[in-house]
Amino acid sequence: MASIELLILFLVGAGLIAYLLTKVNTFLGSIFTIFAVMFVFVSLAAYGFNMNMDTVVNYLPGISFSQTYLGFYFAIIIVFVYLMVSFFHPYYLNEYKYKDSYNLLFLLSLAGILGAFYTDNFLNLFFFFELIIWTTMFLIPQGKSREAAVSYFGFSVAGSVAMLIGIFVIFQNNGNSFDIATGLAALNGTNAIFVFILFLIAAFAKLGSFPLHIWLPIAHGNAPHPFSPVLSGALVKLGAFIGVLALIRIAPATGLFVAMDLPIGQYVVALLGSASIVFGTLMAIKEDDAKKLLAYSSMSHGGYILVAFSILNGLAFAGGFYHILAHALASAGAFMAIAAVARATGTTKMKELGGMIHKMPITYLAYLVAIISMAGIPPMGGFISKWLIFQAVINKGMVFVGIAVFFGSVGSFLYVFRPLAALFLGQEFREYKGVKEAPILMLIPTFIIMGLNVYTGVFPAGILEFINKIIVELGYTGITVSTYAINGSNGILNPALISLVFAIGVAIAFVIFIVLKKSRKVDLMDTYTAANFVHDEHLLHYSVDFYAPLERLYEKQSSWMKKFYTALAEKVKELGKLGKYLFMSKNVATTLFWIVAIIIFLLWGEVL
Amino acid sequence: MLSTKFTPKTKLTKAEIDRKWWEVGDYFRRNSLWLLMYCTGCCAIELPPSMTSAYDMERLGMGPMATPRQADILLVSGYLSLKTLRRLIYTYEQMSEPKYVVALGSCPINGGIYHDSHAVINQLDQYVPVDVYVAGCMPNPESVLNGFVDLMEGIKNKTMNGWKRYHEHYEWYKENQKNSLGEVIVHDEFHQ
Amino acid sequence: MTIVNFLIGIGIALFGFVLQTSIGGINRKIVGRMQKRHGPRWYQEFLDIFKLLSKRAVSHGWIFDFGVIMALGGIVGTAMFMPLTKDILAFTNNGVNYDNFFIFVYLLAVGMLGMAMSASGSGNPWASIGVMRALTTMLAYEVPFLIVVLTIINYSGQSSLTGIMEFQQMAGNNWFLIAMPLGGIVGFICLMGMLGKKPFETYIAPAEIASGPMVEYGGKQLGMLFILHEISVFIEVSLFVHLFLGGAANIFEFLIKYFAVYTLANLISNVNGRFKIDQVVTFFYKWPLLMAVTQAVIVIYFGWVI
Amino acid sequence: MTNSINNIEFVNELVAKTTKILKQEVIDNQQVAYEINTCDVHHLLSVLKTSGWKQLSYLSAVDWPEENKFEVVYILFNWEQPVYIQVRTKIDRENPVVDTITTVFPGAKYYEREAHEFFGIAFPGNPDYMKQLILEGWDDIPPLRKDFDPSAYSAKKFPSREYPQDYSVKDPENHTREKREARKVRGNALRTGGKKQ
Repeated sequence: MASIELLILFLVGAGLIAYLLTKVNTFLGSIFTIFAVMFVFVSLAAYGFNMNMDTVVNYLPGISFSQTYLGFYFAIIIVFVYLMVSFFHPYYLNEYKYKDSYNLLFLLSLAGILGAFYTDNFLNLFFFFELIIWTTMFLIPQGKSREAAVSYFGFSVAGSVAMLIGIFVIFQNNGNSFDIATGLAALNGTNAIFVFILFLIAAFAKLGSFPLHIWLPIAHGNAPHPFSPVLSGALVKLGAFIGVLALIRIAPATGLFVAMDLPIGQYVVALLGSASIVFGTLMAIKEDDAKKLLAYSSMSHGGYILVAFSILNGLAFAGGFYHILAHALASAGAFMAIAAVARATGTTKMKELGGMIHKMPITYLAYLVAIISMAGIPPMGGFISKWLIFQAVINKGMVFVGIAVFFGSVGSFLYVFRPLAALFLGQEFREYKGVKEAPILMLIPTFIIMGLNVYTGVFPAGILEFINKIIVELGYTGITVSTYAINGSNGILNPALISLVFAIGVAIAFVIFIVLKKSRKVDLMDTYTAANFVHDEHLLHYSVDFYAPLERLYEKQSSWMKKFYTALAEKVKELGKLGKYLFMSKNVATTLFWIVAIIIFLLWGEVL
Repeated sequence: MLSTKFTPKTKLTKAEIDRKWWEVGDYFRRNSLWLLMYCTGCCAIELPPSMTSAYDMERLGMGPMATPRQADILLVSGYLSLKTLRRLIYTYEQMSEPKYVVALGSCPINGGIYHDSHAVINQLDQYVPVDVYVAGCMPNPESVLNGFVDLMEGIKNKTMNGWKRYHEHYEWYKENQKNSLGEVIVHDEFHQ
Repeated sequence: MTIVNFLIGIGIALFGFVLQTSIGGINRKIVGRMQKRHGPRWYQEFLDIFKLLSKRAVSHGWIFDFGVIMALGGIVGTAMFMPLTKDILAFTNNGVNYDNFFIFVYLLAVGMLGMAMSASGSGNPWASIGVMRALTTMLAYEVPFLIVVLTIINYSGQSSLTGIMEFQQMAGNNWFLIAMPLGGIVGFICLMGMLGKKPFETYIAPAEIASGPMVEYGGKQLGMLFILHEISVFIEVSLFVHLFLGGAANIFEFLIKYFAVYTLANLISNVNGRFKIDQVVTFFYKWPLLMAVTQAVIVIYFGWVI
Repeated sequence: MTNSINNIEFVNELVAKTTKILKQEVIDNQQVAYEINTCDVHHLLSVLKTSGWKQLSYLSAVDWPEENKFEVVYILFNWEQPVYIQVRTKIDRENPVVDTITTVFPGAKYYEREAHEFFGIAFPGNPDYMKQLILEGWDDIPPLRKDFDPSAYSAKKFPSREYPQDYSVKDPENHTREKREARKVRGNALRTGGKKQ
C-alpha cells in the first residue's frame, strides 16, 4: 500500500536532498530527481489503477485525502509527463542561474499535484493549487524572461481568487464544510450559477483558454526548455480538472436549448471553447517561435477539451478525457523534440533553423509522431479523441461549434507542419554542421512517448474502458468498447484495422519503390532553381512568414486581444498611481486620514 | 527460340532480361515525351502553333513540363550565349535519365547569323550531346514536329543515346565546356 | 476479417487507379476536342505513369523517398476502405461496415502529410511554397465541406458511407443533392477544391511556382505521385457520388455517376482562370460556408428537407 | 510648359546657365544632347536632378578610336516634362577614368559596372566597379572596344562546324534586285486579285 501522504512527504524530502545534491553536482542531483519521480510514478501505477492507495493521514495536520478515478486519471498523466521530462534535466540545468533550486521546485510542484488530485477538501485543494503556482512561478523565469513569470502568475492569481470566492460560497452554502463531494452536491439555484462562473474563470485561466489566454504563449515560449513540456502537457490540465468540476459536477440548471438538448451555460462554454480553438489556431499559424507556436496549439486543444466537457453525454466525455491523454503525450513529445533541438542549436526561432533531420533523425521522428497525433491523423491517439468529439458534436447538431472544431482540426495541419518544414526539413545550414543527435538519456523518454502515441492510436480499448469508469463515477453512461472497435453514436471505428490497412498500403508502396530502378543520390543544394547558380543554402530555405498570404487576411485583427489586455494593464497601473498618490504622499496627515477613513468604512455596521 | 517438350527452356541471362525490359521501357518513353523548353532564341515562337490546335503536339503524347527533373527532352530553341550555355549545362545535368536534347534552328548547328559574335557559341554538340537537330531559321511547325517524330523513331531503333555518350565522353565534354566557358558554375555576389 | 477482405481492398484500390487513369485520359481527349484539337490517346495517362516509373530518378535523402512511400501508402490504404456500391466493400464483418466517413478525410491527410514532408525535404523553396498553398487551400475547402457532411450525418444518423448510401436509396428519401440543394452545390465546389481543379489549382501552378510540391520529382518518385494523384481523385469523386448522388446499387450506376461528376468538374475547370491563394480562402469562407451553414440550420433546427 | 519645343528651350537655358557647353545637338523634339567638359558632369547632373530630371535612364560609352577618346554618355529623363537629356563627355582612351556619379544617382552603380566591363573605364569612388556583372569570367580586352575583333575571338574560343563541302548558295550574278521586283509584282497581283495595275 502506498500512502498519498507518505508520497507527498517523500517528494518534499527528496526535493531537499536533490537541492543539496545539485549544489554538489548537477548531474547527480538530476539523476536523483529522475529516481524520485520514478518512484512516485511506479507507486501510483502499481496501486492507483484499482483504487488501492492509502488515504489515511497521520502526520499532516488539517489535510485529508480520498481517491477517485477522476483524480487518479489526471494524476497519473501528469506524473508521467513529469517523469519523462526529468530525463532532460541533467543536460539543461547547467545553463540556469539558480540551478540548485530547480530540482527542489520541480519535486515540490509534483507534491502539490499529487495533493491537489487526491484531496477531498476544498481548502486543501486551494492550498495545493497555490503550492503548484508558486513553485512553478519560480521555475519559469529560469528560462529567458521574468516577464513570463509575472504574466503567468498574474493570470493564475486571477483564477485562484475566483476559485477562492467560489469555495467560500460553497462553504457558506454547505453548512460551513469544505468537503468537495457534499459541497458540490449541495449547490443549487443562483449560488450554483455563481460558483459555476467563478470556477470556470479559474479553469479558463489555468487552461489558457480564450479570453484568458495571453499568458500561455509568453510563459510557454520563455520557460526553460525542459519545463515547457510540463507546462503544456501537464499543468494546463489542472484547468481541465476544474473545468470538469464546474461543467459536469456543478452543471447548474439554466435554460435549455431544445434543438441541441443542452443547457445555455454549457453551450456558452462550448462557444468560448470554439473561440479558443479558432483563435489559437490562427495565432499559431502566425507565430515564428516554435515553442510559442506549440503554446498556441495548446490553447486550441484546451478549446477542444472545453467543447467536449460541455456536451453532456458519455461519448463527449470519453472524447474529452481521451483528448487530455492524447494531447499530453503529443505536446510533451513535440516540446521535448523542440527542446532537444534548442539544446543543440541554442535557438527555437524557425527562421534561424533548417535541415536538422540530417543531424537528428530520431528527434525528427519523435516530433513527426507527436504532430500526427496533434493534428488528429490516424494511426495516433489524437485521431481517436477527435473522432469521439466529432461524433458528439455532429450528434448534437452544433453547427457553429462544428465550424470551429473542423477549422481547428484542419488548421492544426497548417501550424504543426511549419516547425516540421522549417526546423527539420529544407536546406541544411552550414552553421549547424557540427550538431549531433541528442544523448541516449534524452532519447529514452522520446522513444517511450513515441510508442505511447502510437499505442493510444491503435489500441485505445483498454484506456477507454478506464475512462468509462470515470464517466460512470460522474453519473453518466459510458461508451461501448470492444477489443478493437469503438461504437460512436452514429458509426463504428476500428483503429487497429485502420492502422493495419495503412501498414499494408505502406508495404505496397514500399514494394513498388524497391523494385524500380535505384535513384541517383544528389546533394540538397542541387535543386531546381530556374537554372540559377545558388551557393547559399539560406536563400533556398523558405521558412520566414510561411503562410504569409493567409496571415495577411487577418493580420489587422490578430492583435486585438493583446491590445485589450495592454489597455487593461494601463488602467490598473493608473489606479495604482492614484492609490500611491493618495496614500504615499509626503503629507503624513493625509495618509493617516485615509487609513482612518478606510477603517471606519470597513467596520461600519459591524462594530460602529 | 520457343521451348517445347524436347528442347530445354533456355535461361535468359541478366543482360538479356534487362534488354527486354529496356525495350518495354522504350515503348513508354517514346510515346510520352515531355518537353523542357529552353526558350533562348527566336525559334521559341514556333512552339505555340505546334502545341495548339493547328498541329496539336499532345496527340503524340508530348507536352510541356515545368522543371528539368520531370522532363525527357531538353528543347533548345535558338542561339545560345555563353551565359545561357552555362545554365543549359546545369539544367541538362539535373534532368533524370534517359534524356534527349533537341535543338531548333541553325544557331545551335553552326552559329547561324551570330557565328562571329563574341558572346554566342557556334556548335552546341561540342558541349552537350544533341540527339536531333531541326534546321531552319526558323524551322516551321511541320519540321519541328517532324524532328520529334524522328526522335521517336530513333528511340525505337536505339540510336538516340546522347545521354550515354555524355557519360562515356564526360571528360571530353567537360574539356570543351572549360575551354569555351572558363568555369561552368560561376561564383559571384549574386549567387552567394 | 480474413485475408480475403484485404485482397478485396487491394483490388478496390487497383480498380480505382485503373478507372481514374482511363477516365482522366478520356477527359484529356474531351478537352482536346473542345479546343479543336485531336487530343491524346485515351490511354496516354498510363503511358505517362509507366514511362515515369521506368526512368532513373534523383533522390534528395531518405526523407524524400520515405515521404513518397508514406504518401502512396496512406492513399492506397484509404482507397482500400472505399465502398464501390452498397455491397462491394472490403471491410465488413457481421453486417457492420467499417467505412466511417472520417477515415477518408483523415487517412487521406496522412498521404498529404507524407507528400508535404517529402516535398519540403527536397530543399527546394518552390516545393515549400506549393505545400504552403496546398495546406492553405485545404483549410479553405475542408470546413464548408465538413459542415455539409455534418448536416448529412446528423440528418441520416449514419456516418458510414454505405449507411448514408442506403439512407438515400430508401423509398421516400431523395439524393442529398436534391434533398439539400444548397449543401449539394457547396459539396461540388469543395470537390473542385479537393481535386485541385481550376480555379483552385493554385498550389500546382506550373507557370508560377514550377508545379509546386512536385518540382523536384522525376522518374519513379513522380510516377508514384501520379499514381497517388489518380487514386486520391478516385477517392474524392467517389465520396461525392456516395454522399450526394445516392451512391450506387450496382457497378454500372457507379461508373456512370463517377464519369458524369468527374467530367463536369473537368469541363468547369477548363473555362476558368486561376485564383490567387488568398482569393481561394476568402472565396470559400464567403459563399460556400454561408450556404453550408444555412443548409445545416434549415435541416437540423427546422427539419426542412426536400 | 506642355509644348516640347518650349521644354527644349528651357533645357537649353538651364544647361547654358549651369555650365559651359562644348557642343549641342537636338536629336528630335524630345531628345537633346550636350557635350561638356568632364569636370562639369557632376555639377550639371546635380542641377538637372534637382530641376526634375530624376531618372538616370542609362549610362554607357562610345569608342572613338580615331580621336583616341571614349565618349561617356549619361541619359536623363524627366517624368513631368517629356525630354530626354544626353550629357556627353569625352575622356582619354589610354587612361579611361571618370569619377563615379553614384553620389548623385545611386542607381548608376550597375551602369558603371557594365561600362567598366564592356569598355574598361574606371570609376573611382564606386567601390564595386571592378566586379563582374554581365560577362561571367571574361578573359580578353573589353569586347565593345572597336579594336576588339569578335570574329577572331569566336574562332579562337568556340569550335566551329567543319563542312566537307561548301553548302552556301552564292549567286554568281547579282539577280537579287530583279528578284525583289518580281516578288513585288507577284505580291501586288495577289493583293489586287490577279488584276494588273
